Amino acid sequence: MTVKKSLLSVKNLCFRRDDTDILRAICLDINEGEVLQIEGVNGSGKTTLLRLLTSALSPSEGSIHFCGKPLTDCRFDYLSSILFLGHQSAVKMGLTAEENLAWMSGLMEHSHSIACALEAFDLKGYSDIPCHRLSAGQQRRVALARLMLSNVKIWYLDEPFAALDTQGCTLVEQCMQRHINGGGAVVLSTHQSVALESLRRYSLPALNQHELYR
Amino acid sequence: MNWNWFYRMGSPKWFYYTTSRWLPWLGVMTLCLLVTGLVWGLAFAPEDAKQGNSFRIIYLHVPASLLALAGYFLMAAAGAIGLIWRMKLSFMVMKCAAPLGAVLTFLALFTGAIWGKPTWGSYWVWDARVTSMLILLFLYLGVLALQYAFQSQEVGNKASAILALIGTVNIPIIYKSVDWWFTLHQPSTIKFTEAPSMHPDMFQPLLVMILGFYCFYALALFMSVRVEILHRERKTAWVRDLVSQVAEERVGVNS
Amino acid sequence: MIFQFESLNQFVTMDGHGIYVWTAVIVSVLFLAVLVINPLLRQKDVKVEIAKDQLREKQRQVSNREKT
Amino acid sequence: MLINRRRGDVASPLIFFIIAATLIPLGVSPDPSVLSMIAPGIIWVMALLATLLSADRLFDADYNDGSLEQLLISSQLLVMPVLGKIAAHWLTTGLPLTLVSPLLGLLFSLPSEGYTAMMAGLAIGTGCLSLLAALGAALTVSLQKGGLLLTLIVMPLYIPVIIFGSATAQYSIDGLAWDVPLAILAAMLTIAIALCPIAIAGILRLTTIN
Repeated sequence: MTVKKSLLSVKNLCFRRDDTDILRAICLDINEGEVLQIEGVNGSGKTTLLRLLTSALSPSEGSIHFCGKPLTDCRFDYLSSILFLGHQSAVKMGLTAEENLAWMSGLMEHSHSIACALEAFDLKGYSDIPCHRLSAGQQRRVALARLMLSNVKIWYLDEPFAALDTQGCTLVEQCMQRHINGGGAVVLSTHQSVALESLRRYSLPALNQHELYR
Repeated sequence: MNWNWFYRMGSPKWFYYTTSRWLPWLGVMTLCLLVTGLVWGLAFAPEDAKQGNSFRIIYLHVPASLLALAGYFLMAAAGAIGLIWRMKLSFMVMKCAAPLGAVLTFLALFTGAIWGKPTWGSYWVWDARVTSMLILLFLYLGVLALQYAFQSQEVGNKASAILALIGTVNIPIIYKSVDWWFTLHQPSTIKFTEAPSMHPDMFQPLLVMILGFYCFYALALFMSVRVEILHRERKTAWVRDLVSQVAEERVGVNS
Repeated sequence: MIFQFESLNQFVTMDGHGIYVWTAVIVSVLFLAVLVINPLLRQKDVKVEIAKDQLREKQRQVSNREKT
Repeated sequence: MLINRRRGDVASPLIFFIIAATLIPLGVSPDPSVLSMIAPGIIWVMALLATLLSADRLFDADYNDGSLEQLLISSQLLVMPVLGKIAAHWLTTGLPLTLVSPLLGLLFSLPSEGYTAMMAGLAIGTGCLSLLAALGAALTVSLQKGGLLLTLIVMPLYIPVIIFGSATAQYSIDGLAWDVPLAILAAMLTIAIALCPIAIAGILRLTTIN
């Protein structure tokens, strides 16, 4: 087996809010062709960690290196090679599924066509219906169909399986498999177990439990 | 250049202990200056030829307005320092300066209104200065409200610091435009500009009062910042030690 | 420097302007006093609160020790 | 690129603008001489309230569905979409208000000399209003009850705009050179266009996530 190339390395990452530690001393590596699953109980900071990794938040301490360079030096390169899907799916209710995808992938470069992506996610007949008339699961599928359209290096998926049925989950897993086979990397936070090869787990410790309850 | 002093100044602990040494002196000085200035101004300064005794309100009105404005700039400067150097202490200063400034602005407006009644015949005149002062009050209230609207202390601090800075950029514009608006609507029949030169006998007590207000401002600001420090640094070792010391002393007295 | 009024009574009335001057003075002094007294009171409150917190923590530590 | 389809939103500030202005004669006096005197001021105050009313929805939808977060981490500069948003806001409030204002001028028996100046002033001035409103909207985007706070924050900043805006109309009615206040308005707009989007982008980074 060849040595996997490291894409992102995180050293001693801390995040504090109002003098309370949210994340403490996180060290992790994200390699090519690998899925990293971030685990942790509710409130352990999974979403915060993803936001730090996507540089939406800036860390209180520690450093993030992308391809060996500190993130602050290559922000543009980094941002154009990641994709983030959060709790909120960023689907515009007033637009149709097709328009939504065009808008979202307009942020990146095209690879497959939109129709293909929609077909893969079983949304073929719904492409010209405004999204507010779709069900929650279907809206989620629209958001996830973005994965088919992107050709960036790293995917960050925050709870991608929420509101999806088993078939949808399998689809997403297939997507991820294809992505890592192509040399990409996936970071996802979920409670579900994922059946994928080359999966690594990173568990976040539950911090300050007693402080939270006070 | 040695920047040590600057960073030391940013340490809440250092601030707390240094000001606790200054506070008594500052308190005594404030009291002396204010009492002297007030008695001098109210009783011993000569009567104004045109306005009679009502002009004596100037000894409260002018220092209050002066500090209201100066306080806004101080608040904005503290906010800027906090944003740039991420200094916690300067955010605390900013947070405490906001209510202080708002009260002073209100006082300036209030004394101005009372002064206006015997002088201009009405409590409220849409004079350029009065209007600007009212807008300043709104700016203060905006900063205050924004500060407390956020759940996170940090975000509230930064957001209100930005707002304070925007306000600072706008104050000259607002002032100029209000001034211009006033001259537009008031054909120069009455001039509210103050007498070009004040008699020294009148001016000296005013100077004392202004100094007294500056001291007062420092005193009140320090005191509320100290409370803020204790509140926010409650988990640090030095505050714990400080409080347990006080508690032990009290227990010692009781037993 | 001389006292400007002939009698104390006149000092209070100030030729009819007394009411304005004195309300201004009283209100101002009141507000300034509040600005100083308020932090003093709050300081006491905060200290008591912190002391209580510490006490609670100590008790919890003690009870934890008893459990083990 | 980013202008959304919100058809209903165009109408509501406009209707508000007209209805609220209709209330003034009912509350003050139907006398044309009184009305024509206060007309520029009333129209401007109404325009201000109408922009403010629609401002708190400026970033709201994007915040709630997470697309604001997407914009934050997109490789593009945040300033461009922000500018686009503001432009959209102006196109849906400022521009219709400007176009409808002659109608209100008619209702308020505004002297005929005032129309051109008033419309020119409104066109430029509402741009300023939109930019400043966006500033306030960015600051209050993550707050549930941001609307009232937004008003408090933005109102003082609006004052120069409203002074020079109504002065433009007033000047032309009085037969003075109304290009002076108009030029000042334009200057304010230029400065605001240059500075506000940058400030807003910075504020959004702070308030969206945290």
